Amino acid sequence: IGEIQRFLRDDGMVKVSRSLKELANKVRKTKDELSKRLNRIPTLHEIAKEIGIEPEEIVFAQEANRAPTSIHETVYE
Amino acid sequence: MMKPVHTNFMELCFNARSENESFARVAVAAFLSQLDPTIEDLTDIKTVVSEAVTNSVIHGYEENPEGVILIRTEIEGTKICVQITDYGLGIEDVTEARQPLYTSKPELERSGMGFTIMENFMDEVMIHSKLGEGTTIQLVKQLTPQSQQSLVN
Amino acid sequence: MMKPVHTNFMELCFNARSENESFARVAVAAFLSQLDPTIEDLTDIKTVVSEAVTNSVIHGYEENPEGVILIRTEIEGTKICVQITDYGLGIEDVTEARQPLYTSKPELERSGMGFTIMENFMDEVMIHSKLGEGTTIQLVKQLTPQSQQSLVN
Ligand SMILES: Nc1ncnc2c1ncn2[C@@H]1O[C@H](COP(=O)(O)OP(=O)(O)O)[C@@H](O)[C@H]1O
Ligand SMILES: Nc1ncnc2c1ncn2[C@@H]1O[C@H](COP(=O)(O)OP(=O)(O)O)[C@@H](O)[C@H]1O
Ligand SMILES: [Mg+2]
Ligand SMILES: [Mg+2]
Repeated sequence: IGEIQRFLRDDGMVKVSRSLKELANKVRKTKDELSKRLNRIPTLHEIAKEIGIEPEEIVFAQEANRAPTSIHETVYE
Repeated sequence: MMKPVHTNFMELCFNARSENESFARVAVAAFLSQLDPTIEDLTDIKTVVSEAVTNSVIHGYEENPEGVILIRTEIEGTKICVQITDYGLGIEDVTEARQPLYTSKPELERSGMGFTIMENFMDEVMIHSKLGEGTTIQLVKQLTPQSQQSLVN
Repeated sequence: MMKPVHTNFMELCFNARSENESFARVAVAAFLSQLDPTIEDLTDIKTVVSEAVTNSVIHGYEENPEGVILIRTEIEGTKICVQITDYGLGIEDVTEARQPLYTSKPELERSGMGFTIMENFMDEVMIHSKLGEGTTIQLVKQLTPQSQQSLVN
């Protein structure tokens, strides 16, 4: 996430909605990897620790993958 | 030695606007994150919060954005309790409202499955409602053994 | 034609426990994401909420978890206002407390930079405090023109 944030910080135009989507994809990938490694469904904290963010941030990021955060984006994408 | 049971609560208050539904879901799920649930558990709870908040917006306040919605979330060990309250129209016949496929607003293409979803995803669903005074939905869930186990680790 | 200014609010109430700090930060961020802000704006606001909540936990309530913290967030167009209230010890000398590097708890290795960070990241920082009654921090920020612009798009 550090690298993502640094990358995004260079471009102030980047919207939260977009960066959250990237994080949500990373969460999905990490969850799959951990499931294989642990042979069970990983918990939120296990996924958060693997990525190096707080569990609450995962919840926030996942919301971005559910629906467009704003109508503007629906129109735009 | 027994560890003392972890308890915590939060309360949330916002207007009955559809753009607050997503905020309410995230706030409840973020609060419950401290219990270390699985993502599946959290998704269930978010769905249920959405259903209840949507009901308050559409049925309780008939989309009047001045309406106020309250959410209280409590944690007691691995048991969670979420209470959603509105001060809207209320429900005349709660038994009828709980029936799968029953909806009082077929013209809005409502599915009539809100309460059924809540009952499927949660252990207990209590509905307190009074015509003209409002509705409180109380939802209780014991987190799955798996997430309980990982709490102990 | 002018669009009417979008307004909205939320209120949050929780105990003064450090495990609620990231919940509070994410709840405020989730509420503000309806404005689709930039990463920078949102990161700044999250940092500032953390600083204020930590102050209430550590200074206001001296880590007594019974203490209650209130957060009210308002949106008015692209202006946001976040208000953090505790009913704790209060601040004797607000001017002194605002000084960079000033801390009343050097033994806890506090940096004394909380208020300085708030002043740097927000447009306005108002401190209302009364000894023995508590503290309210009012934070105002106009989202950057950039995000304003993209809001219009
Ligand atoms: N908060 C509420 N206030 C008033 N009526 C409600 C509320 N929640 C549910 N109801 C009533 O219960 C019915 C069933 O709700 P639900 O199962 O969610 O189906 P739907 O929302 O699709 O109609 C609604 O059609 C409505 O008549
Ligand atoms: N909510 C509060 N209640 C009581 N005192 C506070 C509160 N917030 C800040 N203070 C006082 O202001 C001082 C400066 O705060 P801050 O700049 O955040 O530095 P630090 O928290 O590192 O001490 C604190 O040391 C404390 O004395
Ligand atoms: Mg419904
Ligand atoms: Mg501080």
